[in-house]
Amino acid sequence: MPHPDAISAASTSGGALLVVAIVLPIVGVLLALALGGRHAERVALALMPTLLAVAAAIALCVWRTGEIAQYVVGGWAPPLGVAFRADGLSAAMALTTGVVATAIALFARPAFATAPGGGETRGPLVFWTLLIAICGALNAIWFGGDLFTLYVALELLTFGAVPLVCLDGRPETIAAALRYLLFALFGSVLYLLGTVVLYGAYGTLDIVLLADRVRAVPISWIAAALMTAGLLAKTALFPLHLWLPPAHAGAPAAGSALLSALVVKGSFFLVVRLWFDVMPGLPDQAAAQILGALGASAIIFGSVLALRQARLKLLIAYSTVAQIGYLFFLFPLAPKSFVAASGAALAWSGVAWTGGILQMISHAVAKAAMFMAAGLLGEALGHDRIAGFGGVGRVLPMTVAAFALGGMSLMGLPPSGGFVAKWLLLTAAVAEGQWWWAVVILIGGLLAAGYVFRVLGPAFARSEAPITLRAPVSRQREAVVLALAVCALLLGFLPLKASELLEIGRPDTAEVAPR
Amino acid sequence: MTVGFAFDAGLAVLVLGVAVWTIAARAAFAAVVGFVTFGLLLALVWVRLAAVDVALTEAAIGSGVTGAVLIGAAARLRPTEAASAAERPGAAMRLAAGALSVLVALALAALVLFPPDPAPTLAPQAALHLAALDVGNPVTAVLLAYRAVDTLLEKVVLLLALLGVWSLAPDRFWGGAAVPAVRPDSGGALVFLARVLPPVGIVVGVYILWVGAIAPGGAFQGGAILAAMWILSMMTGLTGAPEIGRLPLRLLLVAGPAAFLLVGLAGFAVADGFLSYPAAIAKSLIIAIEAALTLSIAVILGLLVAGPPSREPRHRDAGHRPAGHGEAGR
Amino acid sequence: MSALGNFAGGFVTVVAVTAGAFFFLAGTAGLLRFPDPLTRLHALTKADNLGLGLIVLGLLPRATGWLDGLKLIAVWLLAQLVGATVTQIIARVARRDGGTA
Amino acid sequence: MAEFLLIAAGFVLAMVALGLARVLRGPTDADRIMAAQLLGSGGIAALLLLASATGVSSAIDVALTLALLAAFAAAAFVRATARPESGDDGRAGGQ
Amino acid sequence: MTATTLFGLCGAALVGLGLFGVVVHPQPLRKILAFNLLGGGVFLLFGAIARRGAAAGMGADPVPQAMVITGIVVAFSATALAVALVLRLFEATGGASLNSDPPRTEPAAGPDG
Repeated sequence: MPHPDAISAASTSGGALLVVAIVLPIVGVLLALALGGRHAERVALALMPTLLAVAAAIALCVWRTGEIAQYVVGGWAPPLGVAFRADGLSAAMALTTGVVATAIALFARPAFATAPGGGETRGPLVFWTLLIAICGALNAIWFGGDLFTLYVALELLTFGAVPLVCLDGRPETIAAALRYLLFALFGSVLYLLGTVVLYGAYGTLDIVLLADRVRAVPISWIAAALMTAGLLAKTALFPLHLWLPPAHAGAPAAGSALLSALVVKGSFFLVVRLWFDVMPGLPDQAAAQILGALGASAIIFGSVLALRQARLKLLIAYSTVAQIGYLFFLFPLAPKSFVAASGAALAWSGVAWTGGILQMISHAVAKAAMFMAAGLLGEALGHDRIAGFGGVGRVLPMTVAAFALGGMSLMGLPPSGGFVAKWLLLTAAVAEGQWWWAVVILIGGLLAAGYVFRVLGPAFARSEAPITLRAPVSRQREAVVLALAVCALLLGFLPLKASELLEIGRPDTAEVAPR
Repeated sequence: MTVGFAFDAGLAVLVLGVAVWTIAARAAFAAVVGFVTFGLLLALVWVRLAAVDVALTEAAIGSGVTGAVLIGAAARLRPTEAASAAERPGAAMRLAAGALSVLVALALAALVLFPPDPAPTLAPQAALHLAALDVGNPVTAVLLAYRAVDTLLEKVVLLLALLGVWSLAPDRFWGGAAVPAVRPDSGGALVFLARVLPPVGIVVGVYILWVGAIAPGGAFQGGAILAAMWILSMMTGLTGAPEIGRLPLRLLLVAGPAAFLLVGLAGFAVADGFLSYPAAIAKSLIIAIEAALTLSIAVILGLLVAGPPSREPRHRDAGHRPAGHGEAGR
Repeated sequence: MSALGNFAGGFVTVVAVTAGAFFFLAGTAGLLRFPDPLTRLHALTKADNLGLGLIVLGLLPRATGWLDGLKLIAVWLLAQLVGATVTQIIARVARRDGGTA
Repeated sequence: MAEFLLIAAGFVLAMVALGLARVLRGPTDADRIMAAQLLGSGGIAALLLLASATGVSSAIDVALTLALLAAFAAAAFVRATARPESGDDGRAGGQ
Repeated sequence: MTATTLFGLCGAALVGLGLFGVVVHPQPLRKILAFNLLGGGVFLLFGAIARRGAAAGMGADPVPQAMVITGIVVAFSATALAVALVLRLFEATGGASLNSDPPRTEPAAGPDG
């Protein structure tokens, strides 16, 4: 983010939209809890498209002005008060949240319906309320301009996500939820510790003010290390990934989609904020290489484990572990050269930046589609054993097609969004002379192809025994899933111009003096 | 070495000793009791650090309500201890964990020993605007004005935690009440205490809330005390836990955050935007919000301790919201 | 307050607080020396409550206002009430468990 | 006078520490739960002495809170260790 | 050394202690206890920072104090939820171990309540 002088202490014209994006879900949670019953579903269904519209308005506002939108809460300027800010990255993430959450809400409707006239039941009330809460927490994370506000938002996200894991009440999922909670709490307490250290050193937690004050001294390093470690535990980066597969696979399909597509991105987003916005002045070559190496290990281990799963949902969950790995190539490939003096380096790191963020977005969309497709398959067949999927593609072509389109993005096949993302990362790796990341990207793509085709191969094969569906599959839900999967594909067709949104709010070379 | 420093050193050693006990004790129950005393001692430390607001919070929550939750859990989980003792990680793992912990502690200790000079502080800025808010307690000003949005989000965290606890109930109990696992005894000293203490506690809780505008205290501390009284009453069976499906209960739960939000949104119309208060009535607004919050906090904390519903709702067709479908019951 | 009153107040404080501290000493000695939970409990609560009472008494002259004085007394009364109850509860548990570990 | 009160506070705290070292070790849970009671009186006394010594009168409110909640640990303890009720259903624990 | 430094060091030691307990203890309840100690250490460090920031007639910087209060509330919420999960796990399985087999996604992986 720019130099503090460049940003005044006042709210910008579109700033109030940020308040709307954060407050609306809070209103929604209160309404859903207070009114209960069917109202929770109604509130959620009305809210998701509204949030999408608000996000679009914010993105438009940021795009038009080409500058960060800011809202100073209560008129108390930082460092005493708190500001919300939207740069291009936040706007893009809010848009993604809006699209994915709307699709999830439409998909979840039949599964979490409350019978008209019937009483309030557990599953629906909890699901809809938490869906709203997670959207609110994510928006607070995308737009939060203060590290402590972000801590509370992170906790909000955790408390929204954990009960989703064990919504079905089986002992395994309760154990998974507990493990998830313990990891997440551990992560947030480390994050908080780093925040405390930063306050003790610089007397503010406002991101823009900190960016100006942070010096490359041990205290900054300790804070950065603590916060990064905490956030990695929450993001489930290898080797802190153990909690993720059982948690994401145990939740009901709509919940899995929410967790895998959006919730893990919240903490990853904060890692990006931390290194690129809070501490742009910290030379980070070594740290970036470590993060990249962990990401590479995640890609290999996650993909290999995904290949070995017998259950579809676990396969998808392990693929999340792998796909998270790609995100961390952002750090070695879009390093401080973003801020470095040489123009050439700037161009290439811009490429890596766009690639990394696009990977975050396209994985969110594709993974949500895949988990929901898996949910439909599971409901239709009564099981989710991959071995029993023979010929299902002929019975449920739309669902399997959605899974395939999502899979294309994971593999990085053109013309999907995942292809563009991985291609950009690959290009940046080669250009930066860090060819080893390029090798991992290629291997990861092959492995992803392996596990996706493990599912698609039998699904599209001619099966000997006729497939009997245990339950009919609603066309509407299939359409929602397919539409989302097509979105994942269309991300690959986004004009290059659109990627300029992602760079709004990035510091430009002229402004950043080497420290 | 002054007397004050000697006292502080003794206190610090005691706190650390109790903490070591909490980690090292063999039985979980012993560890939990150690933790409760840790909370009580921490309240003393906060007074020594001139943070009486925090001391009040720690005394009410850290030792009181958390203690109730943990002690109950430790007693119930006693049968599982032997089994999990076998899962202790190996020596290498313990050594690695120890090394990591020492490293982190040393790094933090270095930061403490070589702090930046001058110490960064926002106290002058916080003091600057106190007059405009007409609030005498700067911590309340931070919580309800300067950083009000954090407090608002934190209240939603509390609500979600409660929803999370409720979500653990079996389907058939949804809308019902949490029944204590044991039969309340009618006579006994505890019941006597549960009759006598709440009136006193309510007075103290309301006093803490009210005094929060000018001196240490406030919504959370007051609410926690009220909650403690309610919990005591529920523990002894004098009052039953409420059914979670009832509309009045739900309204109570959201009343505080809703009032906060409404005042905050009204700021768009009558003041400087979201969560800003018109100067003339800032103090009254803050006290009003705190009063509403206190009520909601008390209810939320009480229900958090009570746990998930464990009984079917009794009024299936009466009441605002018939809940549950009974075929899975009994 | 007159100088004499000040002096008298200070005197009361020193005497009462010292006496109170002594009772805490006695309570702890009992705790360390008595053989079974019930007697330990008895020694502890009796002595400590008396000690707290004396300390409150000693601090009363130093209270800065009537409200503070009132609160001091309230603290002592509450501690008495709670202490008595807790003693009874613990004693019941100790008897029920028969002192076995 | 402030020094005298601080010394007294330190002395009481030392007594509490000694007592804690004894009761936490048990052997019975009844012993252990006495730790809470120990701080319920000694901790409060130390806090009051501290408040008076340093002139922080609001610390009395902390003592008041501690005194109110001192019974909590013991209450939770007896509730949790009491004999479990048979059956989870049917008992009308009215409001 | 001042009292503030002393309590700051105490906080640092508590963080180390809590960290160790969280990693080493197999029982979820003990992990929760250790997590609370860890949190207490973090808050104490913050308290020491606040005390150093005493200015403008205030005994300590109020901003960290407010954050610690918020933090204590969040930590309590976390403890309550975690304890509820442990107790539910105990009710369901008779144990409280985290080392269960990876969940078998039973037939009907669909979202059923």
